Amino acid sequence: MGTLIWTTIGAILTLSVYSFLYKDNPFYKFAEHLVVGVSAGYYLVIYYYNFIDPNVVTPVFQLRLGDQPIGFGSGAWWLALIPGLLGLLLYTRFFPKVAWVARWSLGIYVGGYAGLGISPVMQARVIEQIGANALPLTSVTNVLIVIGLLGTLAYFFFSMKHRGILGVFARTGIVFLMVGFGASFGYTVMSRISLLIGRVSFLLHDWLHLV
Amino acid sequence: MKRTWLTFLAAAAVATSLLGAAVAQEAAPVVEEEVPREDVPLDTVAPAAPGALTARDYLDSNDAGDKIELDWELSPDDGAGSCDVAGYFLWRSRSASSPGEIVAELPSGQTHYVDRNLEPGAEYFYSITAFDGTNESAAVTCAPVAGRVNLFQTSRASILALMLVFFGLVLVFTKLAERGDELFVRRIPGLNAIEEAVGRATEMGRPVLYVPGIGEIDNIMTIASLTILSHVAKITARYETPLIVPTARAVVMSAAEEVVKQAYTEVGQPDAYNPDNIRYLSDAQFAFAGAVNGIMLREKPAANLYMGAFWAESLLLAETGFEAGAIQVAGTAMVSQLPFFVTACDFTLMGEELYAASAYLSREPKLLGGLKGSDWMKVVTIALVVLGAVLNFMGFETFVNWFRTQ
Amino acid sequence: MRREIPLAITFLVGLFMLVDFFVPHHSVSAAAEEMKQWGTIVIAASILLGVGNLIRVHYRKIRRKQDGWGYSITTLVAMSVMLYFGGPWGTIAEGSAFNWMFLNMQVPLQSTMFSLLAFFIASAAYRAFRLRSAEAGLLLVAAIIVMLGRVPLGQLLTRGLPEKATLPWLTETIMTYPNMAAFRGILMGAALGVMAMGLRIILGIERSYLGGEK
Amino acid sequence: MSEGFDLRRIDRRIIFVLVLVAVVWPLIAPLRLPMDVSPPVQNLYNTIEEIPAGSIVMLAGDYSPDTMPELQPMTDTFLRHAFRNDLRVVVACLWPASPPLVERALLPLADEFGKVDGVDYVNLGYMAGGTVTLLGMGASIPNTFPSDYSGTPVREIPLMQEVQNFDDIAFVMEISAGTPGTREWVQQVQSRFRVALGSGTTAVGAPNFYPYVQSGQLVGLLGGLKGAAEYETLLEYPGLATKGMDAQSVVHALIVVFIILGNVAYFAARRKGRA
Repeated sequence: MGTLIWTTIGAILTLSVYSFLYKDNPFYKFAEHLVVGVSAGYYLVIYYYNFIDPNVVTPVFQLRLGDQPIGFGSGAWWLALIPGLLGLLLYTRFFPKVAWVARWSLGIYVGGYAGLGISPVMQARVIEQIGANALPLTSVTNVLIVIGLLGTLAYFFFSMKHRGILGVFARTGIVFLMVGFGASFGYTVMSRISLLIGRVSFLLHDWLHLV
Repeated sequence: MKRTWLTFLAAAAVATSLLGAAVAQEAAPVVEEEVPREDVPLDTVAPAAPGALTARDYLDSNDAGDKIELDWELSPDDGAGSCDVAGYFLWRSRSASSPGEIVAELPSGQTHYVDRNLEPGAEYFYSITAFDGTNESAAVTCAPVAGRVNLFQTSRASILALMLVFFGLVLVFTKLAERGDELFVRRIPGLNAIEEAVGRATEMGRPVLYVPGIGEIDNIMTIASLTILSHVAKITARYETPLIVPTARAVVMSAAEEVVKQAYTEVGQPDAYNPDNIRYLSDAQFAFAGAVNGIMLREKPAANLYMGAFWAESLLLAETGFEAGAIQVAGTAMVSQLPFFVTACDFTLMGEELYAASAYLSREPKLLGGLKGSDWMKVVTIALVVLGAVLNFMGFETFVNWFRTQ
Repeated sequence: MRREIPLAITFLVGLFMLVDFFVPHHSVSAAAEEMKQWGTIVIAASILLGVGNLIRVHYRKIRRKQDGWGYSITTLVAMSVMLYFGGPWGTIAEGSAFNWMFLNMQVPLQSTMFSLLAFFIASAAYRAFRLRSAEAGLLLVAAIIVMLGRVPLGQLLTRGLPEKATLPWLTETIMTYPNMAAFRGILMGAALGVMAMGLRIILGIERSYLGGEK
Repeated sequence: MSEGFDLRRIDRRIIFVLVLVAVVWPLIAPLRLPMDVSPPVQNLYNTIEEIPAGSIVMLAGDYSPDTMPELQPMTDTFLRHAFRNDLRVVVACLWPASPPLVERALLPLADEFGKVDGVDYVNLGYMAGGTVTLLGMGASIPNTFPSDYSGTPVREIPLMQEVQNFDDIAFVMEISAGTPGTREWVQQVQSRFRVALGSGTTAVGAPNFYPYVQSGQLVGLLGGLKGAAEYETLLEYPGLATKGMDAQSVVHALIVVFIILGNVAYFAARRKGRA
């Protein structure tokens, strides 16, 4: 019985969302506002239990009692204070006099990830691609790959007008881009339809037992 | 975390392949062993101990000094003699006085092992024994050894080299630009479309919707989006057109607030800034998309701008926006979503154009210098691909191998 | 000072993380690892900023009785219920009310919204795939070939033709060569954009994300 | 551009309704569009067909609910195949979420074929450890899985009296959504104990395993919903996968028709505009 109630709730919510396809309506509005509320509560709780509690609260409060460190920080307990403090600094923006301090956290975060991102991107998307694309031009397909790559790169050339030889390459690039976009579009159709099949069989099979 | 995993996977792969090789080699003896299971009296004789064991720092300049390489000679009973060695136990200890623990159980026939995930620089004592399933031989030991810590990962030299070339190009062009050299940058069609879209929203007296993607603020696409947002906010401030910015990440929301507030102040319209229009909706991807769809249908923005990192929600937004009759301009470097933006929006900034846009919009020489640097890097890259292809064709593979990194 | 300190922090942290990639020394990677964790905590701590914004926007909507203020009550109630069940007196373990609400409300709602894409992908295809130009024609032809080549229907349509004229083979070929070449090009260009932007962030040239001067 | 009658601005809700019909209709009434069976699926089917009745086969379920749409039909069909041919089935899982999913397919099919728990089949449930568990099974399956999913000790299960290790298993079907999964089964079990191994994986994962099919380490492979549908075709029992593939085919064709119609309308309107 309990399962039936929950399945029915799930089915009604599912139909509410699909009603949006007809037009915006109270059912959709309700479903939309519901999921926003539920997910806000969900993430607040989950972030606390998954990140703040094990990595800030527990180490700081337990280590002073002489317990073993928990969480990923392997260092001293005061190390756990730093991220806690950085997190708190974000909230200085509500106090106009010290609002600028909030940028420290942002600076560390953005700067850190900017630095972190550069080298792997260089490795995976430039260096290794050079290795992968420096193909011996002995087969039609290899020639196709190299020309496509060079053409696309030429399309993204900003400091010259696309005329002459650059223009020829850039136009070749557009041809490859269009074929690529069309193919990706077609390729994605399949997975999107299977999502719909999944939901429809939930309605027909799990709820109505029709199939 | 990721590095640890990779190391783990690599270790697993090496171990498996070694074991696989050993199993393949030893297939015959293994089968033989099973037949006499009951007929033969219990084996009480231990196999002969393996020969000399040597341990040394793993000879690879890329490791963190946490690996030690071990070699030994086979036991005389392994594959010869009484032919009953089933494998070897490798023992490791931090002191000379105790044998410590078994760190690896290795198949017969193997004479090599790399011990991983050790404490860098610490001294270890190793010993090895042979076993036949019931009995273990005497242990063979070797001199203590410690891993040596390396300061530079040489297998990544090509990455560093090209990175320095790139940074050099960017800095040189930035300097040139600051000196006042005129740098040409071609028009990016999507950018003019942004201004037109905002202009039309103003004429119609309807708001502008700016979605900075659902990437976190550590995503460079999000940062580029905030730069473009600053530009858009200045236009809407001037025209006094409402600007709605829904976000999926709290930090992006707070950064967007700062960016928009600043833009309104710079244009001299600080009072027109409405904090209720910069909204955090939901971290959940489709809850966010559903709520943005609601905004499109109920607050009826005349221009929808999607700039930043998007995933599957891209088409959900762009189709609803189209149905609502808005002019739509998108910009993203997510290749998987580009086809959908290209088909459903009026204009799309593709890939690098998103990053170039921020430089183009500001017209600041420093940023334009970066754009020029990227272009020349493209020339370098193209040259390397072509050179590689030619050398590859001629049979020189060393050059290409330099670009196979770890 | 107010601008210099964060920029200096950004520069030092960014440079350190950049260097980390090339230095296998354990003390460097340990410190980098620790700092990455700080980042996740800063993000986790920020969620309250977002939820605060959400509450403020909906609360004002209700107080001013703006259009649809009733739905805003739904949002606030749903959130409060989740917080109640997940609070210190509740539990988030499997089988708890918190988990039930997540599994039976958020999950189906989200996956249904995701599945709306099946409809939208059809309407987008109908509208956008027009033979306006040669390029648009390529887009269209590639999409149709791949769409048909991925399902049994495509096999049926070209059954009996030589292998290199069948739809599945064409699909495979388009995906492996032109599609891959184009996407590699986009990714390479975008990578240069990312690196240039990253460098500008570290050097403090790009700082719009930090907001105002004051 | 002139706006005449407008197939170009057709209400998109008409498209939505057609898409919905195209999905629902094949689900309710399977079309059974003929399907070409690819060699890896055919091989898998043939191998199982050749196993003598009464032999013991193993189903290794290593997936979770999120990949159910693709993989559950494979579990269904394999079990149906095994029961139809009077093979006895041992289920063992390396993923904690798998046993209830397999159970969902197992119980109704056992009912349908009149099979008895503990005699004709047993669900040993989940065991943590991944690769280590696989190696343990190589030495002794009863020691590795000391009790079945419902908690009955293996020594009290008649079927398990005949199962010591992989020598007693005629065939292993691995339904895999990731790691540990097909790769581990090939590397740890197939290459050591030389057991006949077949696998069903997600469409995304399948290309990684084709090399194993070529080398013969996998006797067959089901890739995604399509692979599952081909298997169902061979068994002549169209289930969820066949219906799903029918729906896929119909929707894809429908979209192509939309595109063509859209273009006809576009050119008609353009000609009118010119005249």
